[in-house]
Amino acid sequence: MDELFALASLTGFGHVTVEMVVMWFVIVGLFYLAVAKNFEPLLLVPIAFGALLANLPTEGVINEPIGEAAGGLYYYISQGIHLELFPPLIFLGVGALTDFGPVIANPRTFLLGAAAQFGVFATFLGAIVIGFSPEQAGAIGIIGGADGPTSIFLSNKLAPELLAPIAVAAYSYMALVPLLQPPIMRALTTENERKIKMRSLRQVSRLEKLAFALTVTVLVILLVPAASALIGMLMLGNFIRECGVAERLSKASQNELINVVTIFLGTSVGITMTGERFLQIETLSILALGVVAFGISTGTGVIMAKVMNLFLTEKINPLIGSAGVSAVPMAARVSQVEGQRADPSNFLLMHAMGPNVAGVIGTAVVAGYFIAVFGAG
Amino acid sequence: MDELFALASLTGFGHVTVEMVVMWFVIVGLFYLAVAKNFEPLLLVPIAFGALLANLPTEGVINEPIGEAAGGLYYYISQGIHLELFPPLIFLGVGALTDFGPVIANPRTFLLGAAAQFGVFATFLGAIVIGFSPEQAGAIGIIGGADGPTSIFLSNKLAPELLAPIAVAAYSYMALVPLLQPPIMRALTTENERKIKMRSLRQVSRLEKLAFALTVTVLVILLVPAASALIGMLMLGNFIRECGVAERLSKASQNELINVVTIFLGTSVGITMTGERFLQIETLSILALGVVAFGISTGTGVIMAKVMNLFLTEKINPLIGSAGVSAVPMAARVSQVEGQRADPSNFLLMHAMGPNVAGVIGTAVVAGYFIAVFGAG
Amino acid sequence: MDELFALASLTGFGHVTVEMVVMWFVIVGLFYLAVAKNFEPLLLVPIAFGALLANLPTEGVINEPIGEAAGGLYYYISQGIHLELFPPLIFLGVGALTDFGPVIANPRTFLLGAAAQFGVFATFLGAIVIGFSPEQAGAIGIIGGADGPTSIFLSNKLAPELLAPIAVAAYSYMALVPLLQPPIMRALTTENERKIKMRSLRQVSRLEKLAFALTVTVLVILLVPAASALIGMLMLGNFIRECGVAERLSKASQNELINVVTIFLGTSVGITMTGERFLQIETLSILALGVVAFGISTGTGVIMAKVMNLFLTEKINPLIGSAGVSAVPMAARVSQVEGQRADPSNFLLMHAMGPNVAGVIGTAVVAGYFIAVFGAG
Amino acid sequence: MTEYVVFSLSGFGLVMLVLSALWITCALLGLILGPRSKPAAPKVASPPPAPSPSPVAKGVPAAHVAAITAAVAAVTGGRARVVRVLAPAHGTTDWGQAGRHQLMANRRVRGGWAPIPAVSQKTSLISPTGGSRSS
Amino acid sequence: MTEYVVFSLSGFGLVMLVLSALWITCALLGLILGPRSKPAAPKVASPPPAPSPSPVAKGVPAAHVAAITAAVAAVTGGRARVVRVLAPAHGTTDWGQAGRHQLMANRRVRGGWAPIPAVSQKTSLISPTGGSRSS
Amino acid sequence: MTEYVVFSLSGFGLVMLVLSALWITCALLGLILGPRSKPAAPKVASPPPAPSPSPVAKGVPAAHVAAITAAVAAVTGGRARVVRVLAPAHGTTDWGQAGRHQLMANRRVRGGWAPIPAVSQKTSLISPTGGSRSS
Ligand code: NA
Ligand code: NA
Ligand code: NA
Repeated sequence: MDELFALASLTGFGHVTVEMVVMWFVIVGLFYLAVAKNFEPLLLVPIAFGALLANLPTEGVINEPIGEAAGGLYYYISQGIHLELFPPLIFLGVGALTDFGPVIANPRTFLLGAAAQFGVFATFLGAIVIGFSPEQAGAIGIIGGADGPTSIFLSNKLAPELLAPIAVAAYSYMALVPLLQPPIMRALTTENERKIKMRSLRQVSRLEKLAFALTVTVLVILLVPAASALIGMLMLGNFIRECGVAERLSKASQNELINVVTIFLGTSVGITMTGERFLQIETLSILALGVVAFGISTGTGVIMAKVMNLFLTEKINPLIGSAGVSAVPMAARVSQVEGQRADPSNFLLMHAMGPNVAGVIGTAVVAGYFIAVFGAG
Repeated sequence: MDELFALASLTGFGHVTVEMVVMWFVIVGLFYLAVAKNFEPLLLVPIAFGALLANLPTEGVINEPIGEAAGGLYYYISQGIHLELFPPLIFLGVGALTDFGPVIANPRTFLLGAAAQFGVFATFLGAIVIGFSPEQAGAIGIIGGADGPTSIFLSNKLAPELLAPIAVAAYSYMALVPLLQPPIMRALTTENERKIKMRSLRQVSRLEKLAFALTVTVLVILLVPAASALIGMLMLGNFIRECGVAERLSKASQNELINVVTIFLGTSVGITMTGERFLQIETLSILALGVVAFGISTGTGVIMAKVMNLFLTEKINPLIGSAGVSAVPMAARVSQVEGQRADPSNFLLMHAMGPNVAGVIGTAVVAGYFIAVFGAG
Repeated sequence: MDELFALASLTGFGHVTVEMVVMWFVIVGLFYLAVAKNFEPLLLVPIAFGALLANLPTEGVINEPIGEAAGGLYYYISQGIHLELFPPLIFLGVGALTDFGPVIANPRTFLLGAAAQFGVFATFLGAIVIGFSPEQAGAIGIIGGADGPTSIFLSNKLAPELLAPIAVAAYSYMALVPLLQPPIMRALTTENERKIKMRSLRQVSRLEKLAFALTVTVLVILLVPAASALIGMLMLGNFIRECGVAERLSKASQNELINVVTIFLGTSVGITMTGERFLQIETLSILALGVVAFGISTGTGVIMAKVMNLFLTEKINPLIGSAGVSAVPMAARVSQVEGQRADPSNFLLMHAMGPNVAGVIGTAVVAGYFIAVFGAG
Repeated sequence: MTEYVVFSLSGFGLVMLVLSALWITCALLGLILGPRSKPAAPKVASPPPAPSPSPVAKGVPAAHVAAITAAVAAVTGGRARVVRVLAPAHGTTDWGQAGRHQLMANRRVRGGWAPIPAVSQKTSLISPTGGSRSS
Repeated sequence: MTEYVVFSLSGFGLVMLVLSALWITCALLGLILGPRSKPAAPKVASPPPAPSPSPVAKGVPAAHVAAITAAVAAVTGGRARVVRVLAPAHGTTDWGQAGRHQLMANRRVRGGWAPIPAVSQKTSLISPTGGSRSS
Repeated sequence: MTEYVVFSLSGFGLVMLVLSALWITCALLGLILGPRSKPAAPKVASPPPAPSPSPVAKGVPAAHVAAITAAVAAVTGGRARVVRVLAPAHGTTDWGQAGRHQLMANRRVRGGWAPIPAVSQKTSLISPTGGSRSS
């Protein structure tokens, strides 16, 4: 009988909490979104699985090392988040996967990528009003930039206690772009504006692309030094991609490196999603603020295109403005779909890729600004 | 002359010991088994090469860091064993490589995978009798589970001084499965039993496989929390594999990650194989106990199938019981071969994969049990 | 106005130095050599990009950790150089990519690979005369071995302050081999010597290749223990390659592992190329000494072949002597081209691969010698 | 010593318990998520993928056709069609086949919540005759 | 609260400033390094890669031909020639195409300082008829 | 200064010694493990892989055929056969060839203790003519 009791005490049932059980349902929901609804599964599957491990009475997975005894596996792996290694490494891969040609061919679209950051600041203010600290408000606002690695990077730096809900919001809403954006885009544009055709993009030479990668590196680091790690790695990856003489390294960045780091990043984020942390009223606020941020960013992108049309002779179809929130390449596809809805002969995809990739740079700049102001304090 | 003497003193000849020279022959034997006999070469080649480095008067390979000076390469790499990182990472890849369909389609075979763990405990008792400490006895017994990463994981935790002989025994005997198992299987079964045909397995849907991965994670962690790291990573890899929406991550787990970690794991194990440690009477005891463990596990798997047949209307061919020792997929192939020897029209392979993959889970559970009891003490 | 001023103070313009601007031109030069001239782009592109980051007022890229705050990305990545992990890992990949068949088939060419190390010592003496410390002189001399990872390994150990110029010199001159070597080769040989035809190499069995890998490991580690890490990993990679039963590991070494490490190694080297360090008269000395080292090594390789011809009945074409400087496989190709220039029906490529791969071992031996003498002191 | 025997029996009991729990759960999962009706007649086992005697693909197992088709589809984005794969109709041992099937199982691409669809042999045939396709 | 509004406006101004700077720099880069003359007539946008109605490659987009050719070239070292890729001339949504184009853009191999050369359709044709090639 | 000269000469001597030791060991290895008899006539060197003038494979070096065959074999598990690889019979510089040979050497799959078997050209031919195969 004693033996049986001893056996039972070895099991983990005694450590199951109500929060854990509630989280199991949340996690099943995440898996459903990821697998059945195809919501950014590359990130949400590892995040949800990490969350499952966080909400079970595990041993040897999360615990810190004590004296000579080794810590849990994720104590070590999640150092890649705490030491801010994974997001820049992901950006190395993203750079190697991204063709900046569209924004080089039509650099006016940089303004659209910039305008779409307005939602970040609006949401920052909203979060301040609700009662979040400025650091937390910045990390929440950045969700509107629709850039997962940047959100994780910033939130680890400014508000690590909110890492999980911010990451979940960032990736979920990126997946929701095809639902969230179209109503806003249609509300802010006229039928005629949506029918504007843009002339096809010129070819961009390799030399231009290389010069672009170096220019962005130099300019952004000079103007916003705190964005160095993200922009530096993004452009390193892009230079390796475009130089054409380092195919081996380009492939390694685009595949092995980004894939392995994605598994570790996702599960490390998920592992922070314990019930006590996640089942807070704050999480709901963050999810709500995230939607607002997305919506405002979408709107200001469209509006900026309309404002620019007041001055430009060669008009921009304002539908590509919404692509400035990044969420590459989904937001650009939404622009394409909405454009074809207005005029089936209109092809906006490549034009929308301009603000789309510009938005990645824009969000990194905003993150740098927040870090510069709040990171030191 | 002084110069010449100085030169000679720089060489390593002065540090060659008798143990080293003896080990060279052992190592040549390991290379022969790995390369010419194809004994688990993916592990035995790195292990043997690591052992070679361990038995040469190297500098800058194994030494610890002193003050500012860096340690040797394998001082750092073998942290992946000491900190218990490599075995769970290997399990991530194993999970991504394993199809649990056969055991889901015929879950009765879980019992065979469980029964085949009996050898572990029998050997544990044998090792205690011989005079090993309980921790050592547990690490030795687990060889009978025929699961390399689990053996390394457990032995690093309970008896790191026995890591090398245990790993060598585990991998060598896994390779010897086609020689060790058939006599036992034939001795314990009748001709008629060996001719039992089993009806073909039903198809298993993706949803079932995903539910299975989550269920195993939850149940095993709840029941045996100390098995969390192994089972968690195994099922993370399997979920990534089966979800079908994260092909990139699945491939990364199945290839890059597991291959690179295998090189590091193998050489790190080998590097512990110094002459002083390995050339002990204990090593012979371990090798002997390992064979016993394998034999008993094979036998109890077969016997369990026969016991189950007393109660089941739809009989199980007891030849698949031996596959419960894991050694995926070799043990299952042995079942297939023995089945065809009795009746050439009998195809047991997929049926034997059931206990085979169940045995992986079973051995991880046993490891968790040993850790729970001895790991803390 | 205050706000504007505050904003401006956040930018990095205030931290731009004259040295940085000068370095930008150096860096553009490196990019030009790498991308347009195809000078070892796999290394020079990452080095140059790392140098760009080193010469911009970055934040969060290079800085050390302070208290709880994480260090910059490259603080962590460049530990792979400081802890001497990257060069041996590169050698693991190099070993998996190298076929030592030519030197096994014609082992006399080992002497050519040895002779070509003379330039290392000559340059060592020259550097001493100029005023470098013995440690620095050794690290500079090794440039003549034309072996990038070995140069980085040695210079990190003996003269980390010279790491960047030595790495740049090593990789640039390796790329310059087709320009630097031919004049020397022609000056030291007669038309008749260049027309010598060599009989085709015998086939080398797998068993011989495996025995070779083990023999080199044992012999070199016994004779020069300080070369253990480099030679050990080189031969581990080669054994994995040649054993034919570990294809997975061989591919992982040849691709994922070496590619990812190359990105990190290159950028980590570049990150040390700050203006203050690189814009020194020393750098010019190193570049000059590097050319001298290359030249002498080329010459002594050729001369050794001529000396050997005095004793051999089966003559060696002295044009393959220059391939002893390694720079695999460029130096061997130069031998081939020069051979065909003398006699279009002469095919020296495979013969030249002998001294070429022997030179890799030779340079590692020299590095071990320097470490043994100066590393401890 | 007795304590170690008790410990061992407890441990073995635990393993039996845990894996029995998995058995029961799996059985329940199968009832809920598995195929609606149990397969009617208990068919006796036959070689797993059972290369059906298709008139055209003689000598080329369907699974291989599937693999080749998948490879081509991956490159062409699903547009091109494999029309011919020629192979001598010799046999190999089941060993090799089992190994390869297992390997290919790891490579298979999936979609939707449905079970893995068997690759339709009709959409990706490989005819041994040159001119038949255009007819 | 005012300070946060000022802070936000400053931040948004900074982003506009930085990305405007990039706009200007890119425009300058385009003037210096871009194509010499601006494209003459402002052509209205058409589907990006515009699979021109080539007589032979019907149903097989040029980009796919390019991909297959590149794959073959990678294996054969540029010596062998793809002579035929057969594909049904059905349509897919532009969604899929965009995704695949993007994927293939990541794989493209480049050479020289020139812009990426369009793969010549003439050197790598894919005729839907069996016998035509030898004629 | 003298000490550095001595040091350098010692070092160079060490390198010569170590690599001479490797020479001797290799020579011994070759005697023990190498081919039984020394090659009879000292044949003068010819281009390494010597694409023999096979009647059918004109323009397609055997090594390329081997590579393609290996690729197909990897996909099909050894069952399918490459019957045709078409290539223009133009020449390239030896530079490119050497590079590619080297690359392919890294990819080659091996088996058994025997030396790498030359790929039989008969089992994997590549005829430059379109219609000949079906005849
Ligand atoms: Na963005
Ligand atoms: Na087992
Ligand atoms: Na060298």
